[in-house]
Amino acid sequence: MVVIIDEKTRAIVQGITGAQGSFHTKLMLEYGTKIVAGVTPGKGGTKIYDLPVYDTVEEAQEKHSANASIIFVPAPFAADAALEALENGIKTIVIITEHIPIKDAVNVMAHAKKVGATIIGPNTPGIITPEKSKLGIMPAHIFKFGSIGIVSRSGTLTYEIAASLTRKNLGQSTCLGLGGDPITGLNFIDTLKMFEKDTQTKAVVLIGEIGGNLEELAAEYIMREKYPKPVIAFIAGRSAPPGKRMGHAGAIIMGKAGTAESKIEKFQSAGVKVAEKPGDVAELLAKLAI
Amino acid sequence: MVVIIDEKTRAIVQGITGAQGSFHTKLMLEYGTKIVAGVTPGKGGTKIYDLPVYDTVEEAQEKHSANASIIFVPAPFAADAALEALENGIKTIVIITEHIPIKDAVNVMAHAKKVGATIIGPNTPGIITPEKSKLGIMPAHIFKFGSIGIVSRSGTLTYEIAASLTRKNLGQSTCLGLGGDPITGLNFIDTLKMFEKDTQTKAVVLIGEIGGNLEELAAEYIMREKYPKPVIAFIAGRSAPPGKRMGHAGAIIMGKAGTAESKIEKFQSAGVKVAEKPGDVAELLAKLAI
Amino acid sequence: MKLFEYEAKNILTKYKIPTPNGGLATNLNQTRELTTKLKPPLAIKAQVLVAGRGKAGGILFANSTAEAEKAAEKLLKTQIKGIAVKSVWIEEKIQIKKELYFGITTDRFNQSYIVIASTVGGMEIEEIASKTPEKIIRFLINPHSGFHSFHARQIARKMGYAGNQLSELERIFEGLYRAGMDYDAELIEMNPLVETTDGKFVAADARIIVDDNALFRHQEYKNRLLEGESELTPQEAEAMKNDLAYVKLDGNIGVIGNGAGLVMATLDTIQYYGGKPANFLDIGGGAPAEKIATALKIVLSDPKVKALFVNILGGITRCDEVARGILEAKAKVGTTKPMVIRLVGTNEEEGKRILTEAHIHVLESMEEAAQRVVEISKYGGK
Amino acid sequence: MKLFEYEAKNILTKYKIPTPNGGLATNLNQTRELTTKLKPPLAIKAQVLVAGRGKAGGILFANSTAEAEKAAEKLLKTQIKGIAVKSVWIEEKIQIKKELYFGITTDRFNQSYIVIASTVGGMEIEEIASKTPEKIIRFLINPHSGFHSFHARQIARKMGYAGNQLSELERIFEGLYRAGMDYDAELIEMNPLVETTDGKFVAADARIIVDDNALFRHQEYKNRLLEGESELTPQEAEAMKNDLAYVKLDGNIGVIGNGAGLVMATLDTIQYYGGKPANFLDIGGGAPAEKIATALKIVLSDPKVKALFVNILGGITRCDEVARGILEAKAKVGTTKPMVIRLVGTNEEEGKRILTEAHIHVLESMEEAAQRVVEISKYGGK
Repeated sequence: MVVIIDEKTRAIVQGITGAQGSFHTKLMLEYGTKIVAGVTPGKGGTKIYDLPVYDTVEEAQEKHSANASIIFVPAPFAADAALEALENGIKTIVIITEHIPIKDAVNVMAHAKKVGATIIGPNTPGIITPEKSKLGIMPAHIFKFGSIGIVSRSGTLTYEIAASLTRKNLGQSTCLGLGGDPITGLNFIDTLKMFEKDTQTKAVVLIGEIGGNLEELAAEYIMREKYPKPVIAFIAGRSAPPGKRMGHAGAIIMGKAGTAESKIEKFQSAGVKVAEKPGDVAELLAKLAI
Repeated sequence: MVVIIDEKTRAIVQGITGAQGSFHTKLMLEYGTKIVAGVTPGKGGTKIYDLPVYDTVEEAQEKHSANASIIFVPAPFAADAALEALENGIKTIVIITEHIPIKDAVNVMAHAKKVGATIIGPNTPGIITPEKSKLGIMPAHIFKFGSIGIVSRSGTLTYEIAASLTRKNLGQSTCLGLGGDPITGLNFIDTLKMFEKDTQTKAVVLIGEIGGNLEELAAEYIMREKYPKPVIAFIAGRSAPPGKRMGHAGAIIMGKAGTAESKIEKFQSAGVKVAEKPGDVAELLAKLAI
Repeated sequence: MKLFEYEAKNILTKYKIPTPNGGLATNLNQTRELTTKLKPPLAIKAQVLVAGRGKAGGILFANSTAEAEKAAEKLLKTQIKGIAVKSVWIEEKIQIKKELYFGITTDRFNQSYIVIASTVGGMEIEEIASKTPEKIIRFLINPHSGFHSFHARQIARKMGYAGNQLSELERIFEGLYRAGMDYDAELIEMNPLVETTDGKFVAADARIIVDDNALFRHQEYKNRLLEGESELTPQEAEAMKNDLAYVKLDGNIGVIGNGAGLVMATLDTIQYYGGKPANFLDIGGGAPAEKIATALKIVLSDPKVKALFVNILGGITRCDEVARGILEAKAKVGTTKPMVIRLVGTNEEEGKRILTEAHIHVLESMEEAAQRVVEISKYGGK
Repeated sequence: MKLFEYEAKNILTKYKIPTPNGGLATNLNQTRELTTKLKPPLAIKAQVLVAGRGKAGGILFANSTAEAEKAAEKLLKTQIKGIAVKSVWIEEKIQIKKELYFGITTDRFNQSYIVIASTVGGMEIEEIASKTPEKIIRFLINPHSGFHSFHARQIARKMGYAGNQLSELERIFEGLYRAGMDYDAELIEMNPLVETTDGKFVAADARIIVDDNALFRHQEYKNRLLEGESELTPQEAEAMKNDLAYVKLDGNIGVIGNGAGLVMATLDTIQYYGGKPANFLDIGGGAPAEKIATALKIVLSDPKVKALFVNILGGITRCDEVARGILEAKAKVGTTKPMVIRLVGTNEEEGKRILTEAHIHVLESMEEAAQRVVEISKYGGK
């Protein structure tokens, strides 16, 4: 078993005809992901990589009954696309789009909760189950199938760490980016629960960053629930000054929860080893001898 | 058994300190209704008829755990009051207030549906189970306990017909006003279902009027489901010209469904006797010999 | 409250929905100014709220500026179904490829708003629904989630549009929904929504009915309504000012009652006995004597009224207040028109006493009273 | 995007939330005009976005019109934490009985908005939360149903208010929620919300941070931001124009990378090895050569920068584009500042080839590169 997506996942791509959408559809197809159709309003009836393009998710669903969607639609229209996927019965939605307004994201998450759907992102590199399927934009060659689950709030930093794991022959069960925005579908606790149930996953790497208190809550959860699998954490932003937003809409320190110190301290008191540099994660994992 | 309210119903009055609210609270108390508290924002801490008045339903519920509310709050604030009752766990709400905007009513009904609450009204005289309990503004002395269920879209016309029934010794199990507005909580079908289950009710009087298609839908329901209890209908507005609103926000004929002829025809083809004048209802009932 | 076409079109424009180039004129100068800016052929449309305006001669066409001015001048002197034309809307004629219908109204049974769309437009939606029911698209709006762009696209697709036209309709439909919500419309429709010969979409006519109960949120229209700019009879205007529900009808029996359902049933009963009601007037619940007096004055001021029927079933309304109101009105108006009073319910005895002392006879049965007033209307009073 | 106090107060006024009588002045004439309309004692507040404005001397008080003019004149010549004061807000001092806090922000874990209220106000909410946690009221807003008047009353009651005060707070809280939603505020707060000695409520200070990602819905602020009216350094302004995420820091090592997390980790690693980053600069994903060149120009234009660290992990971003961008920038700026380049991932070989041919050394390990750049920043390049 792996987390959220596998070889049977049948996905549509919303915004398939855009530059990003078409580029990554190609890469996903090459990786083996089962993309069954694309949706771009106004481009219905055309084809791309031999995939049919529809004006509406409704029509795509009538013909393909997909169970996942990956969204590349521009920010002002992305929430509408996500709601469209939700209303048409799609239960796994990856929102790659960044710069979605908070108000729109709140609305999307509320609807997802109501219908019991899983949203990954927005502003995420997506999710990959190495050598099986990917719904995302990550460079696939740096990943390798194995037993480490990775969950992260950041994109390239995940690649950095995943690549260093792969180099040390520490393969990954599933790597998932929560997304860099303040409001995202999944949080660390949701993902820890998934990794707990997943028999393939032997240890979890949690890549956090400054801003918000999702890392603190995850640390409390690990401690409270006596989380049964080893967790290694890395927190970006130790050197960040308060009040300045570091790129990600989420990465801003306001208040004490939110600082790297607060997060690191909480993880350490929950028995979670925290790497000082990205390169240290693989070493800490190697010491676990799993 | 009787419908919706009985002697055990514990109600609060929202808008209890207003002219209408206080006047009818007194009458309801005199009739035996268990009113346990009142709510008027800004009047918290005062008393009326020995009942405590609170600023919020939340506080009233903390102290009294009511299961019903009757709302006399002015139209611009009535939807807020209904949502307040809903969010604080009250499952039976009678909205006496008239002139509530449609958009507000739509919002209230959607929330009621979500939490499984029953809304009577808005713009209703309320509900009475004669000689037991009333949540409403109807003159109680014209009602008498018995076996006829009455459901109506109009107030005084209900009194007119109920009084004529009472005069002929045809008592009522429960009399309920759906409300004269285009958007109301209950419809005729909902109420027919309740009367069907109620062993006290032997026959149903359905008082409709022009506008909308709720009567037509009820007629179809009676025919389709072979409704097991006799139904007598009266439709007000035979003489109304199309396009003119007759007092009730609901009473306007737009399109064919909506005319008195359409409704009468549908009822007759469903085997429902339709009275030509209000006074004829009692006669038609008497002929049933129930 | 029905909005004028020009008001509706101005709202649509605010929501970036294309309408024909045009403008409003109330006199000849404005007409001239307007027509110089517009490209003939033009349509000149009387701004009246009566139904069937077109068939009644309220819409004229002109192939030149001069013709347009003449048409406007003519309309501004005309009455359409008895209503004087105070202003005309002049707009460029559009090249019609197809007429569509798109409207949003309330769905009582589902307690929500509903979109009704059709690839057949230009006539009343009821007519479309009965002539080509298969061409009607109904889309129920979930009140929790609202109407989103993607819903608009789904509807546009079902109407057979694709590509840029789909995207254009998406914007128009979504805009109309927002306009409807923002203005508390119980009905908002574009009929026809025209697909032009060059594949664009234009709302050639628009109708908005604002929920009267929401006018407190739309003061601009409330004021317009009260200022009497709309087409109310003197009685209707007076009733509105006094918060009385009054509707003018064609007969000669004035009717006053408490409760819309009871008053409607009263009209029906009068008709049942062969009489003709002159009006509907509901005094509402718990009216005090002065309000009842005002109601009587309004009904009696209608010269067509030969006899008056007051039908009160006192619940919240007190019969003694009603009796006092009747006497007050009688004294002020000094009417000699015959009255039939039916008065039962709360404080019935006191009400009867007051009227009997003033030599006004009171009946108890609605049927009996109706029969009596019909008789009087036909053969005169006692 | 942080709004100025005067912008925030103007928004509050639009939502009928009481604020002290006051106005904005950018020069002495405006100051005079304003002060004649206001009743001393007055507060004169520098309109700058820096935190801790009060402690930094940005707020002055005056007991007379003359004093107020002097204070305004003084502030308009001052810099607050290095930021020139371009305008002052002058308002009447209010009689404080109690200082409250009321704000709405986002709750990440619950994916919603949350109200935070307290009967202790006037200091940073974090300070209130740590000093008197028992006085903090948290109210999560259900995104399906929103924030209604009754929620406002529930909060007001929990704050200990009743009667007219409860109704007054209801209006203020509900208004603030609507303002926050309408303006896409990620934070909107009244701090302090003052209960005056006569029992009224006034928002004495207000703070609004508009969600940058929603600025497309608020063109007026987007324009204001781009016009540079806010307090950006030249580098920050240039970065914003070019859609680059740039943050000025205190050190001397310029940093450029792709991806916020990676750039942050780069800064951390530099610090770990004893170096001091001069900035954060994220070129985002898939940047073309020109954008990378612009990024280099921005960082190199900071005179404090002694050495540059470019850290690229190519995913969507192509290493060859990065290499070309570096050469382009070098050619245009003509810099002699030492650079450390770390380049791995998509098209890595081609990128390395381009740079090596231009005699720029490329490293593969982030740690190694960080150590190298720290060394250079301390002891100079080779």
